[in-house]
Amino acid sequence: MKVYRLRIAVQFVCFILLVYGGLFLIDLGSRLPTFSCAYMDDRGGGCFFIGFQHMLNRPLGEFLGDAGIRLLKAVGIFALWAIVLNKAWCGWVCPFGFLQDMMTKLRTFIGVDVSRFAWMTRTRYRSVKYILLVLMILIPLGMANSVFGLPTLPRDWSVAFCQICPARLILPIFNGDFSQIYVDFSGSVRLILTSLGVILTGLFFTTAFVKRRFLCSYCPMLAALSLFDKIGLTSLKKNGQRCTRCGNCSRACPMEIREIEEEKTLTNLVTQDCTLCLRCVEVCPEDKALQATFCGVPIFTASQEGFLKRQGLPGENKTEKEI
Amino acid sequence: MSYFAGIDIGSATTKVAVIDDEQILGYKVAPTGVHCEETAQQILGDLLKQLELPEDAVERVTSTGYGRRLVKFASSNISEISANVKGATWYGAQAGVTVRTIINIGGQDSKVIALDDSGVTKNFAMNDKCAAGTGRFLETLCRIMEINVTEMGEVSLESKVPIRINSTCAVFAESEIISLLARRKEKADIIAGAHYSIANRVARMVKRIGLQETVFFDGGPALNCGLKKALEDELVTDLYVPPSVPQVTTAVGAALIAREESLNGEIVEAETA
Amino acid sequence: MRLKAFAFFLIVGCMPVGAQSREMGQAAVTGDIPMWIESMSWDEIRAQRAKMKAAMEASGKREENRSSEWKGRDQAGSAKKGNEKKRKTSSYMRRTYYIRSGAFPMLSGGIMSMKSDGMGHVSMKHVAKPQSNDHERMSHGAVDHGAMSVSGRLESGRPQTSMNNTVLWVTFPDTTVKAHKPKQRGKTSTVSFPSGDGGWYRLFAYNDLGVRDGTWVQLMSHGAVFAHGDEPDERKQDAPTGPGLFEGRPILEIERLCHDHDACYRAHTGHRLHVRANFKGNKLVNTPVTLTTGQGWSQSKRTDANGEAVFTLIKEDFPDEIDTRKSEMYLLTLEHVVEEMGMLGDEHFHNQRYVATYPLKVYPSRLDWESQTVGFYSLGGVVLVAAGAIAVRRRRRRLQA
Amino acid sequence: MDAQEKRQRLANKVKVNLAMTVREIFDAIEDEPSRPKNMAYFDRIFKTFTDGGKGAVPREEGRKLIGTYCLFVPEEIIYAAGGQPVRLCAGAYDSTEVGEEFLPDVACPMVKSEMGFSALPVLSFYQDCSLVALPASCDWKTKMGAIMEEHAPVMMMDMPRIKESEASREMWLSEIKRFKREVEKVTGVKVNRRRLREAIRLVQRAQVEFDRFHTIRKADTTVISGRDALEVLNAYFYDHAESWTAAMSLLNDELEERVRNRTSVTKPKAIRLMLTGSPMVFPNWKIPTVIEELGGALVADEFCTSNRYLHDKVAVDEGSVNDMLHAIADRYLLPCTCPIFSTTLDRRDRLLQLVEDHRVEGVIYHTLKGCHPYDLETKLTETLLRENGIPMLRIETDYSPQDVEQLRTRIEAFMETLTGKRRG
Repeated sequence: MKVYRLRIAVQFVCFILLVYGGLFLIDLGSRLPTFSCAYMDDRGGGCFFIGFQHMLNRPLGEFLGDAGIRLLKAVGIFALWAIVLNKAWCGWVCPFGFLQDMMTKLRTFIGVDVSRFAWMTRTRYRSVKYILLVLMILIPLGMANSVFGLPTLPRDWSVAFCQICPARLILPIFNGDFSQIYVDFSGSVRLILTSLGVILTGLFFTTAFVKRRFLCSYCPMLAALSLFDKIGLTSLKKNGQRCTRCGNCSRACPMEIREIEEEKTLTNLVTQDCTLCLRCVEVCPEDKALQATFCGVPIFTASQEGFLKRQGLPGENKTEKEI
Repeated sequence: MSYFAGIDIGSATTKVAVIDDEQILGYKVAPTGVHCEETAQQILGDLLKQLELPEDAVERVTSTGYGRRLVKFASSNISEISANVKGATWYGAQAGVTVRTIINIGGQDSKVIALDDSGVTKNFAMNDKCAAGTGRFLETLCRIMEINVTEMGEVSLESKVPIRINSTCAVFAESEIISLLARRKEKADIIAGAHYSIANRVARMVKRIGLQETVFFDGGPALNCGLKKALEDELVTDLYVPPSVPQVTTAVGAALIAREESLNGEIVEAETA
Repeated sequence: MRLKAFAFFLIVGCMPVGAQSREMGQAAVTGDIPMWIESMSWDEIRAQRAKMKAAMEASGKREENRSSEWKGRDQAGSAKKGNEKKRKTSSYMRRTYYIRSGAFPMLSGGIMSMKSDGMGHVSMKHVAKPQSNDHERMSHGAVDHGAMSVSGRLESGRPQTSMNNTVLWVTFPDTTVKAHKPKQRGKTSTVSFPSGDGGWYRLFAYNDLGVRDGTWVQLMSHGAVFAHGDEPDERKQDAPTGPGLFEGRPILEIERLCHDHDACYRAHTGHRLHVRANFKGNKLVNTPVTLTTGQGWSQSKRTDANGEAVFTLIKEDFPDEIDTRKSEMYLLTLEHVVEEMGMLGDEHFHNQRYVATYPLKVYPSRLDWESQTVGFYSLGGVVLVAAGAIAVRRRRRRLQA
Repeated sequence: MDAQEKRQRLANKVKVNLAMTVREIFDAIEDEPSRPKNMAYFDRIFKTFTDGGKGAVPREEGRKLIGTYCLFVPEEIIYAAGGQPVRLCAGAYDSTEVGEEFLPDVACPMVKSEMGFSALPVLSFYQDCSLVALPASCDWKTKMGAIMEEHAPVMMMDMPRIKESEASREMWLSEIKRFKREVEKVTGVKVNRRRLREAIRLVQRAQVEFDRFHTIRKADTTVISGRDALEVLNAYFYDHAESWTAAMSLLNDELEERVRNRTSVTKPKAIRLMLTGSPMVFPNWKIPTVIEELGGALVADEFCTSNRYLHDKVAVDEGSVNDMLHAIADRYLLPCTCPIFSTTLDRRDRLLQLVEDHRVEGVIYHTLKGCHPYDLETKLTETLLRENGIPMLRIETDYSPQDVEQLRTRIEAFMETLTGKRRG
């Protein structure tokens, strides 16, 4: 079972669904825990964050009433999505992630080597996504409420995250809308935010040729989803005794997660950065050492012969392109 | 002109050698009987007859070997070690090599003797407890194989890959060899294997006292070229085997000692006079 | 600073539109005083809140500063426990709509300096049942409204227009239509209703001025506000009847036709404004529709055979300092006179005059403050720089190895 | 006689003794009943030891020989560079005493034996190596390189001792790259993407067969003796991966047939034993031989010369040369359970896994005299196994055949206790 092919197929379908779904009158609501950007005209469902930021832009008092209820409702829907698919949203659904994977395909096709972070760097920057998430919650609140008597944030801060989010610039392009690639001069805040967006977009195009899923490691959506890691129905299990710590998994992991290799005791391996792409399970040569489960039912298990099959065996006339 | 005789009474054979002031006149080898003194007497007699010498021509007789004390008529007796050394060094001198190590494999014992440059015994190792690694072992082997002792060497040289004989005891080795024969193994391989197992044991003795060139190999089995080769392999050196019958070296040595004694005796007399 | 300069250059780049605006002749609002719905400016709301808060603190009530303006009003009015309860249960986002009448533009008052409050936009859109996509699209930059309260107030210092007969029709997202008679409370009279569902709340103010020297004058204005949230699943198609309505729809209606949704959602200068005039369900042909800008420039057009008229939202001159939130109030006015005798109560009239207005908030064109050119250039720049950096780094590492 | 001749004669001595040892072993094997007939292929390789190991290592199209020690040297790279790897780890008693001339007596016999072979022209492929890659795994190996230099073109490879650290991994990766460059220099063939990929696949094919073999050994019926299992994998030292794979698949077919027919090489209900500890290399087979002579079933082993040799796999991820090198580096370093590494975790789990998979009843822990790394892990292993209810017998020995009898007694006693344990 060559999961990476299945995955690409699923990702492609989801991409079409989310980016062009609107054309087929598909609407999965606007609470999706994935970067299906709300700035796309023909999208089949909207990213949760934009609505989330708007909803938070209220005087605190109002959260005790309808506004609060509505917020809870929205978060509830989000949580429901998140619990069912868990991180698979990132690894299998997210259109932006799909684009990055495609860039990686292109890179490997050209034959550019992937480069990895030093361990310290990797761990140091892990917190970025959480910081972004917290900011995304605080900024709208700061717009509608004055904290410690400070003046409220100017309106330029509205949907601040969307302004820096590279998905806003890139995804609408697939709807033929390039207008999102702009710099806003109307105020210093807007100027900075939109320029950040442009810079990140530039990084998206360049880093794709040296790293896998570079931006995902800083994605607040990943952070938000990682709150449901342990209760998610889809999950990644590990049998420490069967693991030889051969390091194949952590090397193949697009997110450069080391726990999956180092852990011998922990069973649930959906770590904060995991996107459930199941690459690790694919490259695991030990029987039943790694296992992807849904509601506890194994759906994909590592095995020796499976590994060798995926490595293109048995077979003489295969080229290295296969892997 | 005075004559001297050396008698070496070994477990298997008795050797007698007669020399005069210069060289060896003759020697004789015969199996040791039950009454070794008579045998010795008789052999000596026969030898003198051969040499057309009168019965009493022999001035001094020195006996050596296991039965040396049983020879009443001997004027002196001496340990086979010294006798062996004496003989070996003499033969060495003849061939112009300085013997530093002597390997003597006898009928039921085997010894390794280390000499210094002046031919004086430094150290020696001896296996007289066990028949394995002695001529007797080879003889039993021949008996089982039904071949002649003298053929052994040539036969063994044909072997490509010898069969290792693990049993260190002659008796067990015997049964082992029989089983090997039963399994239709090449005789040559078996014999060669036996040679190597003997060589191995001897080599271990050599190692104990330390090997020095040149190595002098004598005793009956020295006639066996297969054993010689095995030893040379194990010791990683050439062996010097005296050209003439190598088992009499000890007897010759004894004779030489007899001569020396007589010379010394004369000197003594001269002094007293 | 340089960027500012660039921005200014861009503005200059857009000047032709401005120039065009100059060419338009000035035309006064003809006939009787119009009435229009207008959202209270955010500044005003803030000010009001502050005032209320101050008042409350003065009275020593520190707790429950949840929605101070209610507090304040209760002090003004009679603070009933019941009222308190009711209001606690559903926290209200107070939005105030003036139903103004008088000469447009008013040369005083908060119009010119009006700032949108970012809590949604007053705009009209003729979608009884917005499609999900539209719904989403409308949501840009908007935020839920707990509820709405509409207050009319009498403008002093202007030719008096009685607000006694004013009715505010609110069409809820589920298309139920409710009439609200403004309740008199102190100087202002307010109507409030919870807005649970998401979607468009269309306001239609109707004011029957009665017969004035033989003319039955009826003023009406349209407005709408979008509320976020989940749309109602079932819709009640009822055609209510009542003052100002004809078969559930305004008697005289300025219907805005939306081709470009974004423009409909947020009007920028340079956009086209496409309207249709309806009277009692039929299109009004060859009737003058007047667009008046906040600075008094106006342009009249007659509706064509389909009763439609197209305006180009001309550019007003904004200050050099570009402020995208600076918007102006434009007003569409439509008058219709029906030569028809009749009785209203005991008064005779020989013709009926309908004045409908369509207030419109116009923002400067995006082009004035967004630059895609710069966007693309800087994107390219970033890509090049980053790529170069990476290449250099790799090379160095390879040399090390 | 001059030194050269002396060397030659010494070599002859070792040759003869080695020949005798080999012959002894295979004479004994010949009389074994119910031995898989496909073992003949592997026997051939070892029988060549009787005359200087000629033809043990295939040398067609003049492949350059690259000698390797331990299991840290990536054969993929050698194959990719068109070389023929030959693993030089030795187990012959007959060459140890030669090695003693170079090394202290306390040195482990394996190192001595290797030293002897590389110092003397006994087995041809020790002399024919164009490059000898020697990882500085244990202390003996580390110093052996320096001592060996005059006899062989040695390339030392630095071994990290702590797998968990990033620095060691990078260091090891750079060592692998250095090795690649060295091999390329020797063979004159550049290791490119396609060749490397093919080489990896070549080894992986061998691993497919190894996995089959390993799975077969998990069966209830012991269809192949533990000694033969050692032999099979030992043959991979010298053989070309491709021909080995071919022979292996034949053997596997036969073995699977045997599993179906339940033709066992042991008596039914034989005690299932596992060997672990210091590596065993041909002809040092005394312990497995003794075990099986005593009717024990040797169902598994955990040796770097046998089970661990082919188990771990290279996972090609993106398929660029660097990526593959990285994968190779990881494969040879990280999963290795050699006790030279600081961690005992991996070996521990591996042992438990084997015990579980092969339903092992007792473990025999083999330590070579002077093999300190394995000696150091003895206590840990013993406690670990005791906690899991598996008795363990520790045997310290060397290559000399003298102590066979006393080993026999000890192992017999051990197996008797196991039978007792089985009864209850």
